[in-house]
Amino acid sequence: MSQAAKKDTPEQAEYRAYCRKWIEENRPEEPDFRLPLQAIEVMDEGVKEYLQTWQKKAYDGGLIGVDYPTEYGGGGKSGMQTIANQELAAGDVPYFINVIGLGMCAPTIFHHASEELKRRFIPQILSGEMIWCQGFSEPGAGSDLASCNTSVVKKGDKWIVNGHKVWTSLAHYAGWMIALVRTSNHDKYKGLSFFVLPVQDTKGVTIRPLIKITGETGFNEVIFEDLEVPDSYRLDDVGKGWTVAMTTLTHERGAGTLVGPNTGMSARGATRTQRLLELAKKCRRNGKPAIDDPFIRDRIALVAVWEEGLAQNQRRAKVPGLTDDPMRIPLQGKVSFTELAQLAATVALEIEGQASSLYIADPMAPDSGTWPLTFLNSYGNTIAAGTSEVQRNILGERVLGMAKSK
Amino acid sequence: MSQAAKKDTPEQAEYRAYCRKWIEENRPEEPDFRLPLQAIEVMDEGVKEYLQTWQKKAYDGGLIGVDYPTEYGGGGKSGMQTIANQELAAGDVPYFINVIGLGMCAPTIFHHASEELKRRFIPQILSGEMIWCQGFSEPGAGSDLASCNTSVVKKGDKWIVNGHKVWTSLAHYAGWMIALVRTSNHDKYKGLSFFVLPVQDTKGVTIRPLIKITGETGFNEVIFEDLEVPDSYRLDDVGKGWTVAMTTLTHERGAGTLVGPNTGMSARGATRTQRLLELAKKCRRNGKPAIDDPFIRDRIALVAVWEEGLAQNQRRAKVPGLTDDPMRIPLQGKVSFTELAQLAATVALEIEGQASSLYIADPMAPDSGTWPLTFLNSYGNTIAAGTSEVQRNILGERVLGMAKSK
Amino acid sequence: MAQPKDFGFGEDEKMVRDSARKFIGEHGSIEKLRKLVGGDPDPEKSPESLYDAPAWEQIVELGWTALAIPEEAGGVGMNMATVAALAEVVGGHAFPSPLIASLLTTLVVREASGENRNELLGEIAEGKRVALAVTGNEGAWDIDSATIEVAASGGSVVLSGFSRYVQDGGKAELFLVAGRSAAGLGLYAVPADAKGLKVTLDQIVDRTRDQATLELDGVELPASAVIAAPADGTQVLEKALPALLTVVAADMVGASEWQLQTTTEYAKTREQFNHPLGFFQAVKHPIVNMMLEIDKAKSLVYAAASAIDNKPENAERFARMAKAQASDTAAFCSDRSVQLHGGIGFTWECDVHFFFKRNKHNQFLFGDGAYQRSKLMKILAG
Amino acid sequence: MAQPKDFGFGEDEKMVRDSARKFIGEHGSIEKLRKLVGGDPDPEKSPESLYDAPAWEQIVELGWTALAIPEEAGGVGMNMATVAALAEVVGGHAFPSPLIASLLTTLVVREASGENRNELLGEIAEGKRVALAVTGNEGAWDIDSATIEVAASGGSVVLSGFSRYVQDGGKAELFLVAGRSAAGLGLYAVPADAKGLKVTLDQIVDRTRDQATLELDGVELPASAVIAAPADGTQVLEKALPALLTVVAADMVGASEWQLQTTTEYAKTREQFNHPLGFFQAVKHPIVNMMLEIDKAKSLVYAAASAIDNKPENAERFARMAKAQASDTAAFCSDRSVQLHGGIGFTWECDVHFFFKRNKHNQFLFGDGAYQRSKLMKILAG
Repeated sequence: MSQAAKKDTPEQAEYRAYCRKWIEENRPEEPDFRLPLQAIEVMDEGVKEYLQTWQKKAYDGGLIGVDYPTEYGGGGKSGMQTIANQELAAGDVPYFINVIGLGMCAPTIFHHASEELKRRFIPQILSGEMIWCQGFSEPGAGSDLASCNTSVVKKGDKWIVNGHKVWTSLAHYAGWMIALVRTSNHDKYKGLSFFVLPVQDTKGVTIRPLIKITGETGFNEVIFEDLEVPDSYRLDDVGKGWTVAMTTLTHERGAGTLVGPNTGMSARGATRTQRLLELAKKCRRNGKPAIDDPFIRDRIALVAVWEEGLAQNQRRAKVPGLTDDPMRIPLQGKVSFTELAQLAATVALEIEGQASSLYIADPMAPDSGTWPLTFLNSYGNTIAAGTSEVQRNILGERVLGMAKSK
Repeated sequence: MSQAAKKDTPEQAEYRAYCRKWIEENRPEEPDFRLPLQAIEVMDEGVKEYLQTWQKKAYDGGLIGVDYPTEYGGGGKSGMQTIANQELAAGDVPYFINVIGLGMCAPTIFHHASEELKRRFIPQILSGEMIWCQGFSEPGAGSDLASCNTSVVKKGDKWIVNGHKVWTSLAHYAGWMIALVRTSNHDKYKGLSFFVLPVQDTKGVTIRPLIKITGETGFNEVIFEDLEVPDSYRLDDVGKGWTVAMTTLTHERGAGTLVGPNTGMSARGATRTQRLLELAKKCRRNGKPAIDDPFIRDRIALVAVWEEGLAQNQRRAKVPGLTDDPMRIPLQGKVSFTELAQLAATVALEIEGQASSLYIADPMAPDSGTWPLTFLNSYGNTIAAGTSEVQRNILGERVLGMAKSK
Repeated sequence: MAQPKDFGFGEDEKMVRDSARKFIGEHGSIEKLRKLVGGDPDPEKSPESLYDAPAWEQIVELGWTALAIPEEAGGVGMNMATVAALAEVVGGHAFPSPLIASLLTTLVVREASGENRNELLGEIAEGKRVALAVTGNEGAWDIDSATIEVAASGGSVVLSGFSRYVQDGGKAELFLVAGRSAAGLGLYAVPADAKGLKVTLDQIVDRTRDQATLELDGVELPASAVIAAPADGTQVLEKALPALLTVVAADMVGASEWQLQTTTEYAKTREQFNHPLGFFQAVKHPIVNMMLEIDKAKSLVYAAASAIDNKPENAERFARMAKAQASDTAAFCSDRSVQLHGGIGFTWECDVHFFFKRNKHNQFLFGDGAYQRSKLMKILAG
Repeated sequence: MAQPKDFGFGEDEKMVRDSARKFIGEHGSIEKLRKLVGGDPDPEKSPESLYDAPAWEQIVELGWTALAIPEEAGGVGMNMATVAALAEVVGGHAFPSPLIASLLTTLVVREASGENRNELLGEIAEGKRVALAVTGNEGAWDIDSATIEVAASGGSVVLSGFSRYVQDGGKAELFLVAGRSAAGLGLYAVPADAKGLKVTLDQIVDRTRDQATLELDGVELPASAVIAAPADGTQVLEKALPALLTVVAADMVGASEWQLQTTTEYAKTREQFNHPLGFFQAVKHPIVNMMLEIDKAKSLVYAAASAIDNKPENAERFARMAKAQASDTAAFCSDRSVQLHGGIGFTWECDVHFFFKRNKHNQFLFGDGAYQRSKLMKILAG
């Protein structure tokens, strides 16, 4: 019995057993293609459908949206999503594609939308039938989200949307977007409002893929030109956009009140340390096995210590006696894990040496050239969703209480 | 013939030959005590007298103050101090004790003091007969010098000084101080003025040694309580203190119009790399010669590359074709050299391993325990005279033109 | 055996830790520390061993010296998480005391199986001040580096040679000495007043402890002094090593956390350029980095503690990681704590130097980060 | 011979450099680079070798291919500082061209003494596109790592095996190939269209160059193809090595300076939180650190160049230092140039990725920082 299971109430134990049995019986067949590492990297229609089918099945099986009330298509069993998540992780099943919808849109809608919107949108997000995206960043509003400038102007009983959102993951599949917008220029924060906006095949909306430094696509820019939407698409009051956005970001950081299903990085696979050890055993550095090179050994050991330190952080975060401030470890997660991934990829290139020049289509590339790709992509993660610099501000200000830097 | 000598004018060549001969004939006898690394570390009366005698001799010989006009006790030979400096460095002679006076006080007085003060003070500074100190820093004014709060208030035709200066090198031997002070609270910068103040055995002045983290003394705090001084001790106009201070700091950074004699670190001795190599050859790390340890080898090589890089920077700074911005390398000097020294001391402790615990009075300590001492003292240099953080602001703003951070 | 999710740090363990925080918070306050070891700063003065003897007696009464001793040997038998927590509190106050030396010695003795083990543990529990003398002439970090020679002489043994870098040896009434004979390493209880033993205090940078060199010139001991028989000593020391590393790492975690909190506090209160220092990212971000490093080190310390108790096959791996991370953390936090305090941080009157020096000392004790990583790689990659 | 204080970089050398700045500034502008190699970003597409052929012809006319060739072999005989300066300009524009490969090959050939050396140098001077094929199957960095086997066959030689990581091999009309026979390493001129030679373009990350793998299946060459006789090859390559390292280091210095200037410019213009980015020390200070690293690297590059010309006994030492520092500088500047550009820096449309990838490539070419430091220590400490 797992440690978590030991503390189950009878109701939780029953649900856990149900989940486990359901997963055993409904595990999707192994795909004949390689799944991308994360949902937001899905670019192929076939992959998308495979994942969408899987999500719908898991939703119908009662493993998604368990904490949401039944009137919004949820399971109505508060506190149970965590159980389902543990079993999904243990079951080594694929992730769900509607990652932005589940993690950010549904909680935001639940906390701030009208009854009508909640009944309309939450079920389709949970089931994955409609994919959602999030529109916060703009060319002029990166780390400084509140300088958002997408203008929404009242015209009769409609609102007219004009603006430019960027880094919009999954917009190429999304039907709807949650959007932080500007309804007034008089105040930076109080001039912000929050809407749900239709983005699929919609007049006034152009979606264009952005190309990453890797050469891959994977996110988009979304341009609004005189898009008309009704007032009913607004969340919370005019001028309350920043407050709503804080709900979204809190859930993005995993610190919200509603637990999303496991949709992030797959828990499966080897640790980074193991992968580097394997790589160093098969690569040669200056003609000798890289694993025998003292410099490489020190670097791999550094990754090993860091990686294990973060894993043990997660363990310690749940021990109140060893964490004087409950937010201290959780708020470190983003910067720590993304920078670890970047270091590990850096070390991988050092192991490969000259061979790190070889990209993914080169037959001689070690590990099929995925390390240079991983290295390049690692910057997406140290930049997106609050750069490492912004994360350090947050930690210095919220955890340590130092003066705001901006 | 040295490279520098090759470009001498006949007048310079003649003076150079004079210097060389003078040094040969007047080199001070080797002392029977160990000279501290820098003048500001001199704490012993005997050492002080030895150095003061040497400075007076060199002054009388015409090797100090060469660029200053004869009416202020100088040599009246503009541009010649550089020649004397080169020969002093090549001659491997001791430094001059009046380092603050020569490097900061004399140029400041020359540029901003009354004719009377110039005639009175510059000769005694150049000859070293009177040791001078500098009073800028205060407990509340470290990096932010302009928040200086030592109050100087007019009372009849006198000024009354009250305040607290800290980190005052050589104050324990000094007769006079150049001081940045506050004459008005209405404006941060325009409220500053500049004075010369008597500090030796003077009513209203208390000098107390400050103890460093090494346990050594070496600088002081100077407390003024109702010290009365005449208006003639003022430099430049009331409210022009910041302008005067800039002259001082420019000369401190070696970028001023008046070249001081060679008074800083002695140029003699082995490079840091050589000293680390020697140390690693004689120390054992985990029972094996440290010089065979791959980690230690990498670290020493890192110091070697850095040290040579800075040495070659100095060479390149004089080649206009290879330096698009003439201030770029000189302004890096402070942060680069102090951080190199800190790294080298860090590596020395790594070489010593467990033996780095042993301090200067332990007979078993490698290199007589000087490395832990050097390591601790290295922070004095990354903090004093503009912390490394302030230096990076200066470089980012003055060289690269980025926005001011304060 | 599965490792407990909470590292074995439950309510009982927390109670001990909290009582340590309270007691050492009071008897090891910064004011007391300053008074005790901050006196004459002259770096050329003779070394001294300074600690609060009455506080030590109370510590014995509180039972901390019995904490790591198994119940069957008359101790309290608390787990390794408790020992680590205690060491963390000691480090967090840079508390000069025989306690760490007592814990380190206990952790070795309890791995021995000789008939005299329990008696010695009993003496330690009752407050005998002990220190570990296992390091040889060259200060090598490998735990079996002792260079003292042992000869048999009738029913007794005779020890000769040097033992160096004996932590808090100046406080000890008895040393656990590793000595080498043809049969291998053995461990011997050597009273501080043994004939032929000369204890010299090293002059060290860190004032919050002492360090001694032992010279044994034919020290003759009865058979009862043998704690681990020749040939058993290496195994005993190797078995104890993860716990030794964990204790020293925990001490550094505590001291580094002190550096973090103190530097943060300074950054909140000290103003320059019309802002508190912490407004400036050149101050704020390095302080955040201190926190990131400390948390990894702390988690690894408790992971190591938990492995020692519950999964010994992982103990060395986690303990190497903990000591590697804690050593680098200690070096980084020490560096930034002085630098970010600016001028005041460079003075003797500012307390940061006590923790700076304690951390620099512990960084190298039993091996620094690079050494631990090289040993770790032998486990991970062979 | 004393080293010149100005690294040998006087008025003549400056003139060449300035004309390179002008020419490459025009023909290698960022707009042209974007157009030339920024086209289809698909990472799975087949590799191509892309460069501006008309510009190359002009470069030959400008005499840059004769620059490093001694006068007695019909070249211009400029010093190494000029070559370094040229490479720095090329790197500063990430300029795709056969020029670097031509210079690297020249620097090797000119150290040879065989009777065919001058003829080959003459062809290079006249614009024959050449590339250096000295790296063996395993991509080892030691300069004598070639694995191609050479057999004598009557008056001719026969070469078989692989040569990997041939820089800009896709542009070459002729390869200088290192091959091994019982007598040792020799150097051979192998025409790109030789029978039995197969040139395959590697698919590489860096788009501003190409890289090829040569497969030689019994390539038969006349005696005139021997540039360095067996047994001479190693010495020739070792003598040339400091110059090779210096050229690659100079390329990185140029590219890193581009990263510095471009990131600085972005930090001045991009505003967030009502301030230009450069107001924030989390942006400003890393940019300053880029500058500090670049300046050391640049100074070491010219020190190495000067040593090669004037004090050969110091050449390897300075060149190892230059390549070590430049490799680490390139890695650091690449890292910060993307991170500090934020989201835009992560896109294909932003030019930083060209320089990022070129620098990452050069970082490992002929050995990265750690490798160079290990070789340096053999010089410094044995």
